[in-house]
Amino acid sequence: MAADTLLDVRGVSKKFGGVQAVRDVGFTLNQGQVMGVIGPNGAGKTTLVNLVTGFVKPDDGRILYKGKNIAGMAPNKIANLGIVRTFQVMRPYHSLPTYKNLIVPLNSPRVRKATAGKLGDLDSVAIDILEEIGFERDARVPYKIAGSLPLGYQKRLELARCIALRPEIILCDEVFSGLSMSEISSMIPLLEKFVIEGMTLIMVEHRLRELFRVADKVLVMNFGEKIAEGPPQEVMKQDNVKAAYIGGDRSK
Amino acid sequence: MPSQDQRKKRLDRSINVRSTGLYALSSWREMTYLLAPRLLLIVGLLVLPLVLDHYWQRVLCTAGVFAILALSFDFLAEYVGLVCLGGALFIGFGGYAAGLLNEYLGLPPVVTIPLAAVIGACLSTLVIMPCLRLRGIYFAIITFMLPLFARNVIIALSLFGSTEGITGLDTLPNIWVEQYVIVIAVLVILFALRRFASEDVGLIMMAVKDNDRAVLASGISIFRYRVLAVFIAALMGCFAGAYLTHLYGWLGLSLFAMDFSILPIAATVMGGMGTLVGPVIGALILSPLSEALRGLGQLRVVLYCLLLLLFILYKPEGLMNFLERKYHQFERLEKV
Amino acid sequence: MRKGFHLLIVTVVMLGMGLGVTDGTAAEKAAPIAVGAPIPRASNYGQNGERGMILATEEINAAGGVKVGDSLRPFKLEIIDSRDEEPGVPTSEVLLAIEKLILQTKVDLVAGGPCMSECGMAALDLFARYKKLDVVSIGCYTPGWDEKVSKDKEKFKYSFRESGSVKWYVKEALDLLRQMKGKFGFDKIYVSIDDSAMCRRASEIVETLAVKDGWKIVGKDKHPIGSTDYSSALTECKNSGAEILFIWAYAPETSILMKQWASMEVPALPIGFIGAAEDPGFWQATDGKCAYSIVTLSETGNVPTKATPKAMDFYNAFKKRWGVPPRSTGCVSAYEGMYVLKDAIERSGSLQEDALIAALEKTNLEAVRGTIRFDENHQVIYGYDPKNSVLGCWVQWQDGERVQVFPEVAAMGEIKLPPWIKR
Amino acid sequence: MESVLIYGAINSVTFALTAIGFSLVYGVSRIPNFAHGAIYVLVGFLTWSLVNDLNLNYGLSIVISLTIASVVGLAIYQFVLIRLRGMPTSEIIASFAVSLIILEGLRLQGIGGFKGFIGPNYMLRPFFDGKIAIFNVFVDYQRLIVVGAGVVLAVGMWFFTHRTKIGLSLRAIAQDEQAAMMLGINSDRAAMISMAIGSALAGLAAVIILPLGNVTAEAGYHVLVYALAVCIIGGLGSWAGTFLAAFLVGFAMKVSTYMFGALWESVVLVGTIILVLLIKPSGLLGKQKELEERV
Repeated sequence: MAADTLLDVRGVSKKFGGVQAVRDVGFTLNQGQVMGVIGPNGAGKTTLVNLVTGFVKPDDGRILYKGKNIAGMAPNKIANLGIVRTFQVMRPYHSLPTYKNLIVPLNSPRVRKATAGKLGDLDSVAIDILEEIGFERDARVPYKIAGSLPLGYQKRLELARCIALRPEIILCDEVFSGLSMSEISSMIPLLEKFVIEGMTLIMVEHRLRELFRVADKVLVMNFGEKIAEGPPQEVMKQDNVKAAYIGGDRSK
Repeated sequence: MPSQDQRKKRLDRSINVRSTGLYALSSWREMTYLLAPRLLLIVGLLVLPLVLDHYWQRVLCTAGVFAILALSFDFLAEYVGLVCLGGALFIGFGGYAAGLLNEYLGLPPVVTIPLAAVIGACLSTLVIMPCLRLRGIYFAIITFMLPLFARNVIIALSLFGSTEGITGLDTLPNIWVEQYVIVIAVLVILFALRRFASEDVGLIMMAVKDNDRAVLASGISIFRYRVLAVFIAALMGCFAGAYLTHLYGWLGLSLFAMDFSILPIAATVMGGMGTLVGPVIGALILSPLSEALRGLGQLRVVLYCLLLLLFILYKPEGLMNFLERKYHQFERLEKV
Repeated sequence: MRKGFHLLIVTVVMLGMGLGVTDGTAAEKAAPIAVGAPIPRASNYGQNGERGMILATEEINAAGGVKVGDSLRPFKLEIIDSRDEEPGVPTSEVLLAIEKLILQTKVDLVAGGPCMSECGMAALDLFARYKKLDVVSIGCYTPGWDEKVSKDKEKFKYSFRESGSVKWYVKEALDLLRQMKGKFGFDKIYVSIDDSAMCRRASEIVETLAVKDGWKIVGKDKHPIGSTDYSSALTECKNSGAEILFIWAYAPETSILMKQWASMEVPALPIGFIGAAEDPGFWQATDGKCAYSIVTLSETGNVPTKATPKAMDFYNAFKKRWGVPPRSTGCVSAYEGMYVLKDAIERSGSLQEDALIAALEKTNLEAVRGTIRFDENHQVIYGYDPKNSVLGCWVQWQDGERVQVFPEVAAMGEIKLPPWIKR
Repeated sequence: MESVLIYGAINSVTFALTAIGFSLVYGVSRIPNFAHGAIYVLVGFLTWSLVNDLNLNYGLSIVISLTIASVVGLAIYQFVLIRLRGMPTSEIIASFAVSLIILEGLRLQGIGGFKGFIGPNYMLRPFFDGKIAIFNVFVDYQRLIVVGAGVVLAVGMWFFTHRTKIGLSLRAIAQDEQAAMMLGINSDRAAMISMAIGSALAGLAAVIILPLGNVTAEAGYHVLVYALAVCIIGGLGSWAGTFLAAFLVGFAMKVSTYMFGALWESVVLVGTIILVLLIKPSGLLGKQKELEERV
């Protein structure tokens, strides 16, 4: 595999009871790339994310990260390697103040190691990160109880939680869904900034137009199988993709 | 009762103080406003032993035991999300540890109680650890059964005096020590827990409760924190157990009695889940109540559970939250 | 809001009731001699003991009361529910009840329970601590009790046990067995016991001594309290060729043991301490399946007997007062307990502890079970001669009635064998 | 040895009978009904006093008390649990409070002249008295009836849940509440029905099993614990799992009795539970995955 290949997924499959959620999916991802994962509902996109981040153990297949097989590792171990994710269903730590939400990742072994424990006052670090993600610094917002945040902010909080871990790969599970156009267009530069900072993104999305503004390549899934992979425009020209999309649902 | 054309309007007191801590220092009024309730509790608890008669002093001691158990239940349930219905397990392990240390090694209570707290806590943690992978009701049910099984095991292997237990252990020097040990323990644990909840570790535990998946995704092992939490809770419980053992100089199977699991829960529900203070108050109301109702025999238990039911159905927030709201808000009727 | 209000009321009411109760017990205690009685009211033994005590108290007071010095003072029973023998009740709560009697009700003496051995043993320390005189007159049969007293006579001098001790009942059992050995030529025993410290100890003693007497222990079964199926044990017993099924079990489930014994026609005669089979209603409850079983009621007087002059009077009085015959453990001893106290108080002429203790130690009172005397460990002395000791009581279920068959002096009938036992 | 097999089987069926009601309720409504044991005992005493106090016919009084049981179940749901849906902790606490009220209430002494049920004298008559020998192991008919009932119940449950309309809807709820509601199945009503049926089953178990022994309030706690144990091992809410677990536990206990003596039963029980949970946290046939998001 090429030197700069960061993530190399080979033939992973997962079955839930009778349902083949993911069958023999594989792709490679280079450092700094942005890959979109698209497909109709129930195509197994989220499961793919779960598989890569270790929340679901693959039945077979290998997931090579920097040449090391991480398939079946515990989620927290994988996260400590620098592969982090957002959740489709956002559940911030609703009983904690927003900025305290970041205390959790800031206490992770990964961050501790990276900073050799010299992070100083975690709260202020947290505030910095939040600001970086687009919370106004001196407004009350960061001090509010996270549960009370509006959707847009919650999405940002999800991202903030990822960034706090100083990740190498972020898997975004539908960060755009439910956001207004303006919110999205204010979030896109954020994502671009991550890429510039050298992070690699995998974005599961339904909002194709917005996705294609950032994605270098897309992976199309249907009924748990990869049906196409490549640069967005070309992929969307393929018949089986169209078919899948007309067959599947286009809501959201 | 408000009439047709009127409605209740709620107004909040001194929001500033509560929202931004620093503001409180601005005036004595605000500070007292914040401190008064806490002081009331502390002073109240410390004075109580002085005003009670001998018998009620003894009741206070057992009430304290239940208060600590309630605290440990509340902590596990509301700060870590582990609903542990097996408080008796802690009492049992702590009690037996203390009793055996005292009986066989002849150690004095001042040594056995802390030592037993630690030993018992380790044991309980070991026993509960396999169940930690379970969530929600599974965990609850298992922990509910554990004390009963611990009991049976002791009978089966006829350990430590089996069904007759061991009596004649050392007791604490006098009624004052007995009371203040437990009262101070309650206060210390109470405020220590409140402090702990604002530390990073505590925050992470609450995070685990809110959304363990996200915690995992943040590269933190929830298992380790759950174990830690159980250990802390067990530490309190076992301390209470060890204390109880030395309060009556007895150890026996009934240390695993179901009352130790049920009453604290009742106290917590009544006092207000997640408030920490609530459970203490609940315990201080309920266990004297159950003493006062002793004359009624079984009826007592019945009334007791009725009360619990009423609370859970009609006042799930519990006394404490209710009082707190009353303290921070005042109501007045106004024309619609 | 209003619901909260309702709750408040409920709580207040309950508190009120509670305080009412406590005040009720705490209030009037002027002339009468207050006798505290911690009793597990929700258990059979407790209830019977309570009845016995009340009956005795009523008789004594009707007869004018207790003569202290030159004044006549009535007894006043302060019964409190000690709640032992209930599931899920910690011993500490039982002890708290006793403390309530001592500290708040401020009783002069304590008599009666607690019945459970665990509680009784723990209570010893309590009475030593508060230097309160206590006459255990219901249950608490553990041999550990007088062992413990003997270890520190000075410390535990405040406690007397006027109810029985397993030690003696076991001896009775052995003598009964010997008698049957002579009569029917039996020599094989199968032992079946509840698994509790008390029963285990009892069976150990019996086994060792029985073997000395030339019995063969052909099998043994320890069942956890509350087990509802004794079939495997009984099958084993059947195949073992035992002629005696020696039972030592107080759990109510022993009724199942009896029923299964009957339905399987196990050719071994059940003898021993069988909690369920003590009850007068047991015959009807098992529709006769308990026939032939031989049970100890531990106190002569629970069934009609001519052993002592007082026995019949007590039996009839009890039946008259409560509409049911005395059950077993507790009835007689609790009844006598009050008389023992009366006697001691009248002899010492005061309620002062040490005087009373001295008086009690010299007790020599003719009563229902025989003559009550205490040994140096403050344990009532059992024997076979009603002139200088109190008698136990072994009955056999014979067509619907509990017929006393042992000790001989009190026997009212012969031991019968079921048809399926060939000898 | 034969006795181990035979009585092991009987034992297992007994467990299955006591557990199935609980399992059903949980499977359908996700309600852990801690009042299960209480209802079991309640039915026992009801039947007893109907027969002995009112001198009713045995069968009739059984029918009556079963009906009462299911009504009680309904009531518990309608007046208590319905307000607590989706809060497992509260559900547990509330239902346990109810069970304490029932059990301790049954033992009430002398309040208003009410004489509670205490002592060994409350026994239900076996349906047929007598016994037979199977490989020279004596088994009384009642135990055979227990086994028979267990089999009938198992088949009945299957038929009920796979063939009848209401059974199917219950199953639908059990599998996916959302979907079922979309299909117009009222989950509240289903839960209510399940509580009624579950309680009736508890009662049925009582009238079948209790004639083997005597009726005591304490039994309520034991039954609850055993039911819980069986359901946990089998996987909460999995009906097949319940039966499987019942047999596992039943035999494990009998064998241990045979090998080390009766004392070890409970120890073995704990061992089994811990072991099963270590290997498969959701129980033998449990569906609840530990850390998985719905796909």
